[in-house]
Amino acid sequence: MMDAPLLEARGVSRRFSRKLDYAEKIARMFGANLSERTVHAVDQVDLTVNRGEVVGLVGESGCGKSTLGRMMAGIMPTSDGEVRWKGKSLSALTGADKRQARLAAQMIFQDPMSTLNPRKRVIDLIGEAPRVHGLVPDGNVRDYVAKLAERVGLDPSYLDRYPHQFSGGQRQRIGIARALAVKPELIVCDESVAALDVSIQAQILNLFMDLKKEFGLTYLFISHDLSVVKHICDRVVVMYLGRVVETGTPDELFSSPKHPYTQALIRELPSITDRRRDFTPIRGEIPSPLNPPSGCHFHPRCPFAIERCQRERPLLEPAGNGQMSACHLKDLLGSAGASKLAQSANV
Amino acid sequence: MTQPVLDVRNLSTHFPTRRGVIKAVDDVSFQVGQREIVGLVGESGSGKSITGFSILGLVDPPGRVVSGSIRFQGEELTGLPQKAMRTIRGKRIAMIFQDPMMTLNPVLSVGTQMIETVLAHDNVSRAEARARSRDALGLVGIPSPDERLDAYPHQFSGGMRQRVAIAIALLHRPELIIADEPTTALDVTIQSQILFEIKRLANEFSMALIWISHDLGVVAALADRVMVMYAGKIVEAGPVDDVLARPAHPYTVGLMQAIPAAVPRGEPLKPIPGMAPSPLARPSGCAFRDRCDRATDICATPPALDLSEAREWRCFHPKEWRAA
Amino acid sequence: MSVFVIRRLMQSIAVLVVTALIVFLGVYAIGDPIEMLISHDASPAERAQVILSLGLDRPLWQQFFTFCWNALHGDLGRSFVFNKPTITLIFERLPATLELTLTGLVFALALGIPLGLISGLKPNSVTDEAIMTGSILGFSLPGFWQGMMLIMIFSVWLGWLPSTGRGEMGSFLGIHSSLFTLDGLKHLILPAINLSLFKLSLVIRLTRTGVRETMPLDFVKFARAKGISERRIVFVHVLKNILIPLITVIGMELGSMLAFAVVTETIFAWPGIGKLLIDSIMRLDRPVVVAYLLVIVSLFILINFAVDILYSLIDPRVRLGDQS
Amino acid sequence: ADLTIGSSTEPSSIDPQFSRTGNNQNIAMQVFDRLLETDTTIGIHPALAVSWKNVDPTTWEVKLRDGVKFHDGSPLTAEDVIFSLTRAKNIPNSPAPFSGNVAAIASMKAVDDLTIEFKTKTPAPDFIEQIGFVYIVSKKVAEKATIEDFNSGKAAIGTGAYKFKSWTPGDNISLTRNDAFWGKKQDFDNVTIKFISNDASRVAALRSGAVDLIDAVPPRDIKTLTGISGLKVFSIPSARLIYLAIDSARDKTPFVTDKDGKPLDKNPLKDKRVRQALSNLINRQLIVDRILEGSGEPAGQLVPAGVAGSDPTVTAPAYAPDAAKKLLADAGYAGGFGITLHTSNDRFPGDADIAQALGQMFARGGLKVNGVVAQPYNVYTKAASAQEYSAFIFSLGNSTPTSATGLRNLLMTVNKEAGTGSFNRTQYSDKVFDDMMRQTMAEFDPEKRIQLLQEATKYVFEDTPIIPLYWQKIHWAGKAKVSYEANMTEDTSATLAKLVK
Amino acid sequence: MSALSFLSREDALSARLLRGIASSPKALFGGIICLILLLTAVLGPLLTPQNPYDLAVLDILDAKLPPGSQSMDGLTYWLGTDGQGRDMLSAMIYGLRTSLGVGLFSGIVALIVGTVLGLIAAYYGGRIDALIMRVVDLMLGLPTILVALMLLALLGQGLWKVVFALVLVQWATFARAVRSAALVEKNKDYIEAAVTLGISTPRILLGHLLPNCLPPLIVIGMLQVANAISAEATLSFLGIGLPITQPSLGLLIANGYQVLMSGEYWISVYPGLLLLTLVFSINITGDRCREILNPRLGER
Ligand SMILES: Nc1ncnc2c1ncn2[C@@H]1O[C@H](COP(=O)(O)OP(=O)(O)OP(=O)(O)O)[C@@H](O)[C@H]1O
Ligand SMILES: Nc1ncnc2c1ncn2[C@@H]1O[C@H](COP(=O)(O)OP(=O)(O)OP(=O)(O)O)[C@@H](O)[C@H]1O
Ligand SMILES: [Mg+2]
Ligand SMILES: [Mg+2]
Repeated sequence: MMDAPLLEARGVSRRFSRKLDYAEKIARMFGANLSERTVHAVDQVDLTVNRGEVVGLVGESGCGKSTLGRMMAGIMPTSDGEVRWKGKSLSALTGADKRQARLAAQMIFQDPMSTLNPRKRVIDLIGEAPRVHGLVPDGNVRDYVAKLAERVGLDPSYLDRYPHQFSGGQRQRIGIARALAVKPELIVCDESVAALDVSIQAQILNLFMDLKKEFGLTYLFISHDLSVVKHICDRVVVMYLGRVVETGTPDELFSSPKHPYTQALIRELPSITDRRRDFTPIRGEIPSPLNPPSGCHFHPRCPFAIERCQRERPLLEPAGNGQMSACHLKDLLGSAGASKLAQSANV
Repeated sequence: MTQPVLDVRNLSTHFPTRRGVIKAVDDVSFQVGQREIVGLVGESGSGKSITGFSILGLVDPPGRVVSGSIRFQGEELTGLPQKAMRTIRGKRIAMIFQDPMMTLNPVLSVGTQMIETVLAHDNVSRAEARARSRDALGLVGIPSPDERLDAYPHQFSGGMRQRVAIAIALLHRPELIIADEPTTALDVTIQSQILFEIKRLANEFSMALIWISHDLGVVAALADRVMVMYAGKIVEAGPVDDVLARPAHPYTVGLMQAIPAAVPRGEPLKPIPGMAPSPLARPSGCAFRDRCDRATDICATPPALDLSEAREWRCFHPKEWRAA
Repeated sequence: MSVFVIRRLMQSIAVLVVTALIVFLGVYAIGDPIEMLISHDASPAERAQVILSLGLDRPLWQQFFTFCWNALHGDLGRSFVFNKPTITLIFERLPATLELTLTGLVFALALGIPLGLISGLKPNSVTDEAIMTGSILGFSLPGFWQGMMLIMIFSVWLGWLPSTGRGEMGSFLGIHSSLFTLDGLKHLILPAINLSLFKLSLVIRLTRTGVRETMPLDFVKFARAKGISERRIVFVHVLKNILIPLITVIGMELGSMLAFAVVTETIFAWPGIGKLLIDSIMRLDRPVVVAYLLVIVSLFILINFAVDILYSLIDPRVRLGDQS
Repeated sequence: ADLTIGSSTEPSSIDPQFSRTGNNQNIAMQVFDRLLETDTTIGIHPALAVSWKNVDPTTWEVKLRDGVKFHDGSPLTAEDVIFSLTRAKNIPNSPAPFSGNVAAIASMKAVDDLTIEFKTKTPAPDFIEQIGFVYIVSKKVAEKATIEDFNSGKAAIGTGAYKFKSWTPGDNISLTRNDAFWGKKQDFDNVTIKFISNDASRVAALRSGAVDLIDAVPPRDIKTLTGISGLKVFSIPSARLIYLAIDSARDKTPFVTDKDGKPLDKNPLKDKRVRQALSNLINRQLIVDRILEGSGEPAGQLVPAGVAGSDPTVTAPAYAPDAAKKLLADAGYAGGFGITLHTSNDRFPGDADIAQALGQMFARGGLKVNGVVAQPYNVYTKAASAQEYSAFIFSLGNSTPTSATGLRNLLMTVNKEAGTGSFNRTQYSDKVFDDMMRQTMAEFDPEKRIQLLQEATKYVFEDTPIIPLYWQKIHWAGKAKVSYEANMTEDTSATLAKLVK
Repeated sequence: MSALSFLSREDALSARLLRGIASSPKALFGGIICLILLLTAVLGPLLTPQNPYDLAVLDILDAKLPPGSQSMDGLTYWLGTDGQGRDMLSAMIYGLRTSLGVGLFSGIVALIVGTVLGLIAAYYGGRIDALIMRVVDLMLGLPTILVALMLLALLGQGLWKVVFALVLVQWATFARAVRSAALVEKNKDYIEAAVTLGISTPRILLGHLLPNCLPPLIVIGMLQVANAISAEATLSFLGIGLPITQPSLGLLIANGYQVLMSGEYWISVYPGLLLLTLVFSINITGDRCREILNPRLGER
């Protein structure tokens, strides 16, 4: 199975539903208009992450990025579909294999403060997991942690401090060292730099890149910041309301986005080279995942929506240049035409 | 040059704490001209918000404005009694806050919160106040504003709430709006909607605008002039094109180079070395000294504000700069 | 809403059944009611007759099921001591307790909220320290001792206020209450103070904490930025937010005040149900104890229900029926 | 003039036949009458009955008072009395019915409007005392009345000195004078009885002037109240005996140990000498003086002098620690033994304190007092009746004219059928004493009966079946403008109060 | 927020509390009084002139002597004697021992029981949670007196039974507090991070969740100790508390309360003042701790 991708999601869905409790069931018996409310956080997503790749996952708040990330990291079960680790379904793994797979995929979170237990010292924060998993002998934990700390740019003399005694950037480094401590192969970064100032953000991003080289790490990089994703990712996946709407390499995706949503995202991204510009926002709000629009989720906000968009869910299909896009318009106009149409309609 | 809307001189706002005085704003001077949009950028904790609050006299105790003058349309605001200040707040200077989820009182309807603002300043009937509120909501692009007046904040999305806040700010057609990172908490597409509206309205009502942000991109897109803050001081200011094209202060340079777009894809980024000093233990002289690759011994003395025509900076070793 | 009602109803029934069971067993465990009831020179024949007529000869589970069955038909049994339906007995005395607790509550609120506001708005001032120290004192004084001291001082030494009983009753709008006569009011004062002192402290602290937690919130600052008067900010914006936790706690406390008025009623000979309970426990009048607790628990439930509704009126974010 | 009484108890019902307990009697005796009434020392006097005659051992003839009217104006007749005595047996759910008082009746017949002939099942010498304490209600009114009718006042129609006006449960009862009363005219137009169960509150109410008269004044307040000008105290030694019950009947007893706290295989209390020793270790006068502030009378038998059956030769055992030590040594307990005392703490004034004082005295006498446990009466009485204790404090109030009932209930062998020993919580049993008592109870001649009672008393207390401690002195206190007849029956009633001119 | 975070220092909890207490004169005063009282209680038997529990040394001849009186054997009763001839000063020091002991012990046991149940409820949720919380509601609804009385009937009177009764009425408060704290903490990322790192559930519960729920518990614990002391006093007042031969402060007050108006004020007033001082100083200190630990108020 050498050619199986490191991590793969196949038709993965995740629904959060609130079951009716007895009282609501009784009320429904009496005719109250109640039904189970289901959030389709992730809806039939296919995603492949190859060894050594940095895959970026972008999309607006609540579109399901974190949920997908969690499922990929194996800490949240899927509702449908399966996640495969080196070709094997995660749910089929047991015992040592399962632990192995779990440790091999680590996660780094957004808010560096809340991911660190405030009552633990750095040495324990980083050292606990390798110790309990027997990755290092008890006596060597300090050395091991010190080495890791040094690697992520923390002064090893700080090991006995508590998280609050560090700055935001340093905390994020602790989080990274903690993840590295269990020798993962893949790291899911969930908005890991969003809370940081640009300069610190740059430091951490550099660290990610260095670590990738050094340890051959693979990243699933979740962010809403397109410029960051563009910079460090080998491949970008754009999500909208639980679905993947477009994928492609950054170069292609950013130069010729195929999906109208991606186009809007890229167009509206502020940039310092683009001064006192005019904004041409997409209208409308992001719909609620509780009752998403029919057909293409984006159709109510899409400037080009046609009748079919309301009815039929567009599938993710190749759109040339190795890009994939889920939009009906490319069928009608051809992939190149769609983006041209999009550009002309907005100018 | 006509009289500026706002003329801040040598403003210092300090927070005395148990561990020492935090000089959140330290000898800051700037002006905002009529109809001018001024961007205020800087990293977290540099004093941007406190500058904004100082202008409105809303610094939380124990903080207070310790010195300097704030002249608004020629009128001195520091030392103004609360009562007089109140007639200016909301009426002539309005403010929009960062977090749209927190700025509206969750237990009062949007209408109540708007109407009270009208009534606080103008002696009009409730019906009239309501009509004005409704119009303001319409202005910021909220559909069916009449019904929405009776809704409560939690029934709005983040973007909508921020629009409500903007509508409230616009109720009295203020001469100056201070916007404190109003789009930071919002998604890109929503941010762009808000930026669009603000720009349109500022133009329409000939308002001056101070736009606080840590995102150079947003400021670039919106502002006429930009001011860069570092450790409580404005370290560089000037027309936006100018500053962004040819930054003079090493901090501004560092800030611009640190963003991913500044280097080719896949290349290492160029962060500013070191970290911002703790507000309690700032080095004497230039606060950026420790992180600056140009620093020399002279930097241990406070640099003066260097004024070169429209540009100004506080640095002994500005990056070479030639007037355009 | 209907879901809410159904859920509450089911929970209430469960709680009531469990309460009844526990109390049944508990009172059974305490002692033998016969010992308490019969006269000291009763003959064995009389004793047997009484046991039979009260149904105490049957096994406990049978007594319990009979009780439940009757309770389903709205009959909570007859008092051993009074041979009256327990319900009548309880409802005869409930008004006195309600009067006392409500007066106590009003007193606690009318004094507690302003004091809490004063404290919270000027934290760490001398007034605040004084109020807070006083409120801790209110927490620390055991109720019975406090009641005794009140009687000592105000009735015995100063002779200002009566110390026992309920006083003359007046009637107004068909309600009989000692609130409507001067004599009645005089009788009410001391017990009401005794009962409310603890709650007063609680209200003060809740209000103060509420103020202190609410004042720094963004929406307060935003309201200031709108130019709203400080009065309106405190009494509308802040107070309405504080009311939310206050109402929850008050709801709970009203219930417990009702249940725990025992000590006050004992000391002040107030003819309420608290006294009835302690007497009934002492006399092992099991039907009364069981019925009392069922009534109190029902009252708890009703109060909670009312609180939830009030809550949803004040806090628009709360939707009844939603779980947590 | 009006009178406000602060009473420690509240009736459970206005129906005078509902319960025989003191709290109910207090109200009943003001609104209703009985065939007999008692004086302050429980002597009996004619009330609604003016005379009675023992025709033969099982037949009695009773003459009623003429001209007595119920509050509704109708006259009292033999029918009312017969109705009342019949009714007394059948009060639904009555916790303390008068059924015992009428148990002896075989039949009743109205000879004329004011004469009744009774037949008893067996010869009953104290028959008239038994039926004499049952309250008489109006047949017309009570026949269909429920307890609620009484409580609301609808059926509270008696012949008594006061008319029932209203009852606010938990708070007060108010009465007005019955101007058509057959007896002495009362001083008060209106009477309000407020229920103030807490001792201190009741005293405070009097001191603050809220009430004119209070009952059950705690002994500790007597000194203070006497010292306050404008207040008066009315006291009487009651017939309520406080005693230490001793588990003397069983071979093993739970709360007696050896000196190290280990269980003993023999019950020392079975030995009469040990019981006497315990009795001798108690300084009764000291307890009375120090704990009761003088509100007691050291006791050596069931009833005090003045109550029929009291034997003047049986005196309170002296405080004699040396004698006690000798007795203990004789019994083989020279080194003492361990004992735990039990008591209630809410039944009568000072109950818990007395137990502690006994503990002190026993400890000084060389016993090891393992503990003094005080509990609320409801908990305590159940355990005491279940024989869970070894030495425990109880009280017994005698409300009948002689000590016979008390002795029967307290010291005769427990026998359900015979109705003896119903309060004999230690299962004390003495054949000779039982025989003596049976003989007494069958005696018709009052003189003879009393003599027999005295003999039985002397006999039984020789054996120290219980350790009598003292008779409670009871107190009322009032404002100077009222006077009160302190009485042994512990009754609080407006009929006993007078206005001081 | 990150700019301000250096202010919300979270050093070792104890250091923060100590610093917080020391910075408020009122709390410092309360704390010192607490300490003195605690020491007095611990050293009690060494300080008292008399063993008030030993019936053999008491004499009712010495009963109700006013403060300053001399006993028969030359002892001076500085605070007078009670109705049994007990030296009030000794009785109060012993009573303090008992009251504090009962309060502390029942508080700690209730804390442990409540914490375990609260954690379980929060972590497992669902039915277990619902069940535990209903019991909690019920416990909080039942009058303390009734619970105590029932227990007393079942178990008999005694120190441990009172402690047990107090635990029974207190644990629910802790359970509720732990649960709500744990529900908040449970959703924080560090728990998820621990899960990602493959750390076992018990370890997460005890090693990660619990320590972070502790601060509010400590405060509640402190205030509950004060409450328990008051509650015990009230139980004693109602006659269902401790054995009368080993009076706690509450029992001393209750005994003396009956003679309060007869002039023998010292029997009730002195223990009352001591109880008040004790509860007050605990409350005042606990209150300050609450203020320090309330993250939304922060330090002054
Ligand atoms: N535990 C949960 N229970 C119920 N709904 C959930 C849960 N977790 C997530 N959701 C819902 O699923 C949707 C996707 O959430 P998710 O956190 O994956 O979004 P996201 O893209 O990461 O957003 P953000 O950028 O704000 O982090 C949201 O609507 C969210 O409300
Ligand atoms: N209430 C306060 N007490 C003490 N110091 C404060 C307080 N509020 C702000 N400061 C300090 O003032 C300085 C400036 O804060 P300010 O909020 O203006 O920063 P900012 O530039 O707006 O940062 P951000 O981008 O994070 O909003 C900071 O160092 C902060 O620590
Ligand atoms: Mg997310
Ligand atoms: Mg800010």
